[in-house]
Amino acid sequence: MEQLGIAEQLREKFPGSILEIITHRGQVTLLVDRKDIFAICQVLKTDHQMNHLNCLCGVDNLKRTAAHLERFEVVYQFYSIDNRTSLRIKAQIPESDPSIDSITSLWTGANWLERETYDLLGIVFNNHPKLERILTAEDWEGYPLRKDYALRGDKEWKGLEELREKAIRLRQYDFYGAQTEQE
Amino acid sequence: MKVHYKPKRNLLETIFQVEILQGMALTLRKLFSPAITRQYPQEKPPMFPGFRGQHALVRDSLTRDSKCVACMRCATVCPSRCIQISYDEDETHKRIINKYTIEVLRCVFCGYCVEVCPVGAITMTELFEYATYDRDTVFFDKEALLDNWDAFIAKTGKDPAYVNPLMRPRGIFESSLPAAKRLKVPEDWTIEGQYVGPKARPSMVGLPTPHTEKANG
Amino acid sequence: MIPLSWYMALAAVLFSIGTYGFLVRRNIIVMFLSMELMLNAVNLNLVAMSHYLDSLVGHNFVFFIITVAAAEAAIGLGLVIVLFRNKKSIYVDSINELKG
Amino acid sequence: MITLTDTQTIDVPVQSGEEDRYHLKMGPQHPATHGVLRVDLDLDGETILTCDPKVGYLHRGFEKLAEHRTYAQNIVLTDRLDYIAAMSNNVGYCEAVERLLAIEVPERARMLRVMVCEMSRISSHLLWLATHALDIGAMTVFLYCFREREVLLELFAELCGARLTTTYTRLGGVRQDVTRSIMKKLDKFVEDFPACIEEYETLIDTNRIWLKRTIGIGQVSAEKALDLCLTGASLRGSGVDYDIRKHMPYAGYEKFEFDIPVGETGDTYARYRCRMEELRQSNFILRQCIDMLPPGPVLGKDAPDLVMPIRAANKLEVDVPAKNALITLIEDRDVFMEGDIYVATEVPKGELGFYFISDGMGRPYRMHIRSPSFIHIGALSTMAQGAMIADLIAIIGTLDVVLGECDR
Amino acid sequence: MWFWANVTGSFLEEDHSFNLDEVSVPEIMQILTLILQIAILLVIVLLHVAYATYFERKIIGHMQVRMGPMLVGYHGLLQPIADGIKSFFKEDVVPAQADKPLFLFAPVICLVTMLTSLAVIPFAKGWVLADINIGLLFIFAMSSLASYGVILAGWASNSKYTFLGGMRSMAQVISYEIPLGLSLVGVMMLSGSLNLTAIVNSQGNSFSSMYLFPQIIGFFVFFLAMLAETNRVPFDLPEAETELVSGYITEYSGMRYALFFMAEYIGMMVMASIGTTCFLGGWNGPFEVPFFPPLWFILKVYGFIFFFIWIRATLPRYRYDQLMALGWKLLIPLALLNIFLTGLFKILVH
Amino acid sequence: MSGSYLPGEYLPILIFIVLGIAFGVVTLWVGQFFRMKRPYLEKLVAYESGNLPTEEPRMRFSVKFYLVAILFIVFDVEAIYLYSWALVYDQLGMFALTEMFIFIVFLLVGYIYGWKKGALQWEK
Amino acid sequence: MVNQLLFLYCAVVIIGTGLVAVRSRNPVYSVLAVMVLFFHIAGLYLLLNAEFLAAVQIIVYAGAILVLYLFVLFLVSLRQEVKIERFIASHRVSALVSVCLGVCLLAIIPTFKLGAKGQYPVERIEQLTHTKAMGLELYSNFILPFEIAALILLIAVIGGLVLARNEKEVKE
Amino acid sequence: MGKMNNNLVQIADGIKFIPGASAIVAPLNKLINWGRAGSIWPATFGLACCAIEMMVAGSSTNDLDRFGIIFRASPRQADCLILAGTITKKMAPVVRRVFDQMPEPRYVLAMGSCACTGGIFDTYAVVQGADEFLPVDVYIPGCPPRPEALLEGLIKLQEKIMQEQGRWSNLV
Repeated sequence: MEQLGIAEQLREKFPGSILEIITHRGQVTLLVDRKDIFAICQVLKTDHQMNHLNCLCGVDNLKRTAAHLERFEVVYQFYSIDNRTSLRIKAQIPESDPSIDSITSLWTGANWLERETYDLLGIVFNNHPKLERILTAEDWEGYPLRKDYALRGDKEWKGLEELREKAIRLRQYDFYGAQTEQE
Repeated sequence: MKVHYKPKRNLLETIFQVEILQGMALTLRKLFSPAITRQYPQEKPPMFPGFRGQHALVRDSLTRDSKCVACMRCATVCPSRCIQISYDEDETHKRIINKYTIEVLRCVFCGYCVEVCPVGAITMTELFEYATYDRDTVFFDKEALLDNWDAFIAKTGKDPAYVNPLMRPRGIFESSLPAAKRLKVPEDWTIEGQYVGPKARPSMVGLPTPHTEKANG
Repeated sequence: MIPLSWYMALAAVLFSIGTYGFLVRRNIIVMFLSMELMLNAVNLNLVAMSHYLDSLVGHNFVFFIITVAAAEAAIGLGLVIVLFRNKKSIYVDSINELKG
Repeated sequence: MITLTDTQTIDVPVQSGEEDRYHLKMGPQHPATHGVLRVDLDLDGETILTCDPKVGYLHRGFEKLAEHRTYAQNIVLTDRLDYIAAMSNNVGYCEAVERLLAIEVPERARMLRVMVCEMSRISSHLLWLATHALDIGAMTVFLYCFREREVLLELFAELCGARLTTTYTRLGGVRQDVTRSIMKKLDKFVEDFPACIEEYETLIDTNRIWLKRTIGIGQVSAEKALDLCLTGASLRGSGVDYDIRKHMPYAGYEKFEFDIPVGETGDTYARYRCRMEELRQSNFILRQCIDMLPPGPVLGKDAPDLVMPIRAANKLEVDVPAKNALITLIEDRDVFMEGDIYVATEVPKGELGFYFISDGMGRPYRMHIRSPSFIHIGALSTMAQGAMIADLIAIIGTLDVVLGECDR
Repeated sequence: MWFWANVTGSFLEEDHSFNLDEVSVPEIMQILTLILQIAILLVIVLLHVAYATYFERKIIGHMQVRMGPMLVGYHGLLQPIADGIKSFFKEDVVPAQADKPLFLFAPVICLVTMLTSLAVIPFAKGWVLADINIGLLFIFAMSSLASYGVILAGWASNSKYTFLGGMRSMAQVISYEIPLGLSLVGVMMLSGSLNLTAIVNSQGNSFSSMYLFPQIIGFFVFFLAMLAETNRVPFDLPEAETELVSGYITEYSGMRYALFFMAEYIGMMVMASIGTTCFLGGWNGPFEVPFFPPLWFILKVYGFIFFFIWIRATLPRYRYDQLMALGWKLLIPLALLNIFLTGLFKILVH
Repeated sequence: MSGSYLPGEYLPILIFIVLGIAFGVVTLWVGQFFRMKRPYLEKLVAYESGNLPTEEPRMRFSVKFYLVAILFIVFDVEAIYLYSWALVYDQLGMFALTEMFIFIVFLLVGYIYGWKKGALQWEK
Repeated sequence: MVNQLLFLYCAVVIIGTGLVAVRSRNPVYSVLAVMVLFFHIAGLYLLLNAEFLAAVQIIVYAGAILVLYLFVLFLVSLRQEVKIERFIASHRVSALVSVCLGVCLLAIIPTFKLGAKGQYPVERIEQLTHTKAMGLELYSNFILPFEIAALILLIAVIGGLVLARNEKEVKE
Repeated sequence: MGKMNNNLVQIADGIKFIPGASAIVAPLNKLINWGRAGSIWPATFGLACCAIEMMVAGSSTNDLDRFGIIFRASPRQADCLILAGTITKKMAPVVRRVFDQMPEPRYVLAMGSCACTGGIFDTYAVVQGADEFLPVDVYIPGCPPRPEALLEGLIKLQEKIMQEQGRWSNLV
């Protein structure tokens, strides 16, 4: 299989950092260590024509236990439009230091995906041009996609609380609100 | 396939603004063609059986009550968790519902509850006009849901014993349906009477799909 | 019938208002505006006199003055822009610094 | 009257700096930003110096919510992803889950999926054309497009009971079979549609104003487009032949004849032309669907029930009358195996990918949605640099973004 | 005062004391009838404005295979009234940061300049309020003043969208004023007058003697410039909804907004009237209408307005720089060419 | 010595202006009594697409508007000359044509200069 | 009498707006005051039978030159103008100077003598219309100034463009 | 109308007026309400899925223009805010601001489940119902409601407007 070939080649090139090669439903996944991630992606892009970055996302492995699994992982899915092969790479990130190198200089499109991962999971991307919250509000607290974050949020965002107070304060200016207030 | 562009205008066409004139001719033609507007409050849109509108509990024509057996499947399957049921059990372990509410304003009208109901108790009617001034009037309890059914029957003039074939999910094998749901449906929805393309090749049926091979684990 | 002197008096007052503005304001744009006022005072005089002289020379003169005023505004305000660019200010005080 | 006290100063503008730039915030409440996109602009006159799109105003916690719902319930969520082409999302999601859980889909259902996919592609492209034309000022095209779109939406309503949020697919098939009446209406639509495309093109295709507004605007080269991770017509407009329907066929697309239109120049006009050609190709595919729809069931024999067990080992407790009612309980099957999968489908906006991790429960452990709109909006700042405000509007229009999908 | 006595008495031989009998009773009556006439005209024009919006909504609606207003009154005939009532009773928000006096007065400037232009338009033979010799120039002057209302609205609102919209609109209006003026120079040369009545009269009675035919280039330039001056599609950039929300009127609400709206429609009517007078032979028609002489004039003006609406239903919108380029690079040279050709033509004919 | 014949002709215009202003002001003023007035700070904040305005809107503006205005002034003056010229063209004939031709050529030099310098070019 | 009233009205407005223009803190208000002033000067021109000039006054002065002023004001938009002290130190001196000037000018008015009459009495202008009369005069007797005006305008264009475009070239 | 035994008469909660004026006020009230009901201008403000159905409602098939409804881009000219779609917490302050900027009288339509209650999105990021921070006038159930349902909601709103008393002056 072509994908496996690429995986093998990568294993030879980066002997220390490829932890495992998994095949599942015809898709090949490489479990890698985070330290060489930028180099691996660069090799994939230049040597193996993996010119299309399908997907980049983070995973919180808090409720999953298996060998090699750290608390977080970042998943990269690559596709070569010319060779029609795809490959998935999972970089393991420990809980103690949730950070990994950014690949924004390889794919400009990765910029926002990394920001999103930072926003929702709190994984820091080194050398990222503008690592800010993107989907949630700027002053949001907590990282929603972490498994220890409740579905309805741990506590109310203070922007909404302000808004509720404002709404109550402004009710006097509202036609019907003013009437009920008078009563 | 490369996209192809229309040929460039020549000088004469440029001077006489041909393409603009063509466009204007089109709009002028439309000025005199009949409007497709539906005069809504007087003219209702065509509704089809199976439209996912207002909820209702079917009023059983015999017991004058709901058919619900409190199996909780609808409450379980509801993605937006808008159905609340509580029940008591009598001596024969038969469940008797004492509360059945649907918070319509939270419902997403996916129709799952209707599909999974084993007895065809809950249904979605073709009514969709029930905007309100407050939230409470559309917080339906059991009585309100039964009334919805009556209103639906009254409005569409259907036989009170009418059962919407929607209650039975279409395109599912007869054998895998619960008895209460083995309703007669229009021929179109049966395997025998279904629409088949004129050029359909029988050989195509039953081919394995590319990703059906079982996982090696 | 309006006497010519009324026009001339008005023009004189307008002219001195223009002078006042020109002397008093530091904002170059308003100084230019004051100059326009003076020009208009002159124009008014010209037209009025022409009228009382049954002549059109003054009218034509005003025509040219307006032309020149337009040109003046274009160039003058161009200068203001240059000044603003260099000094980030449109006050006459800052022009002094241009010398150095 | 209003008096500003110390406590009331929150909403009062502050003094600006000494910069040469004009900062303008467009959106979230702005007619041209297709919903709730916000774009912060730095302008020199009308020329954009920097463009900073801000998203997240429609972030609904989709992925988190999906982790708390079963696979079947999540189909409902996918409707609300790209709400313009809900069918495509349904199909994309189900294809992914079926592949993850190894569920077989009958041939007829697959063909129906292709059919609804293409119908929703047409309706999505029509909406794109409508809003794009409206942004550029051609308001009549907007209404003409909605006229045809309405036909399709009513067909959806007849097919599955809802116009927009269809929830049509099921794991292992589709919800309902088509009827003759639907096919007849669809046939008529397919017959008439090419003439409608002609109509839109009469109004804008060669119109000099339209050409001026689109040619050379928001130009991206093929390399740049790949670098920006663009997909769909935005990528193909730049000349890269990448369409998942051809590259990784799903739902039986390999059985259909159709072309992938590829542009050259990579500007707004090329993308416009690509989508217009795609309309024609989709119509062609629809024609083939009508002709070749095979007989058979629309739901597979091993399709899981909607009421999926939360945990495979821990069956749902069901009482006696209900027990008979279960369509297929899957306790005997090894459905919820662990593993992960990435499956992409070609939705009207581009590549919609679902990345699943299953941990053996009835719910996805992690569901990531690779939404094309998110990435396209990310590319906006590059594409809009040096353009003018009006061009920005045209570029937002041509990228065909849906905020529901972008923000999730 | 010594000064005034001195000045006035010194060299003016004529009697300069206030002459009270200059103003006689018939003159006052005349002025009163004039005021009445103007008031009637105002009412008619405002009604026209109201129904021009109705006309526009109906026509555009039908061009877009829909109906337009239907439910307020029979076939929506009372729609403009309802809109007016609503606007009148709507709260009038003056933003806190706005420059209040200017913000309040800008719509009035817009409206008054547009309204005043109507005074010189001959609706029929003798149906003109002020038959002045510089009729055409007066209209140019008024339309150049109208742009003050626009830019002041933009500036006074103190919001970014309005400011940008105001600047845009100002630049657009002044840019297109030149082609508008130049395109009419040909007409002035042919008729030898700036008086609108004289221009109509010089076109004669017959269809073929309309200035439309000898001045076809001029008409083309005029038409485009007219569209741009009235901010209509494809030149509706100052209010381009998809770019600048509502342009310079973004901050205006209620009646003030309605005044802007009226000004815009009156502007449309004024421009259409100029087009009618200068190119289409004014009130002249195939036959005389006995009781209502302005019929032909009104029909022609409505023809123009229909054209405006038709174009709005068909065309997309220009980009700002393209709009400016069109005005400066195409229309001005064309207008100059037209003048030159007209001059040559006249010399050759003589 | 001469009287003025004009004001009589312009009287309707004056009345028109007065009536127009009266109409505008009166409708707005009378309306004051028939409207709800509920101003509060949040309502009076300047509109910026639903964002809080964070800076002064009247910032420096592009110099291009100024360039347009310069060209406009010049052409406006030219147009004024043309108007009076057009009326006497019949009397003066060929002579006027050449005269004006030279005039326009002068201006065209400026126009072409502006074109070349990019004053007519809005973008960059 | 009506004419005189009109004159007085115009004169009052002119002086009033002139004072507003030079004293207003906000330059935009100055420009607007000047606009009103020009409008009334045009009114005076009408009283003087110079209708064409009145139109020119409005079209060119109010419609074009003041627009330029407004644009430049917006271009350099300085709201601080409002905040800084209004007048320079020699305010009183300047006021005195201008008042003196005004008084002098007014004082010399009585000495003014009208010269020889021209050939355009009111009747002739009325019959010919003012515009035509001016045109005839302009295009027959004032050819040279006319062409020089073109030259001045040319220089204005070039000068204005060069001044304004400066920055871009420096940057490049 | 209330009884005329007091000097001031209560016609609705908290609204009083002078009895003699009732002959004028009542028809005026009716007229104003009629005008308002016949010309509801909603702000162009789409949030999510429902916005598409809102657009459909404005398209040829249903044609909101029939009711005199045209969309205005600026909230200053709008009478009605159609909340078409999910209101997230990040968006809520914006929605409130747009609402605040609308002049009186103003109405709010919550269209669809998400705007009414948050719908399926019972998550950390979504406001559970617009009435948490806005006075909602009409709720339209559906996900998304059919365009006709929106029309029905608007008709309901018109009915509500027609029954209003004295929402037009501070004096009354």
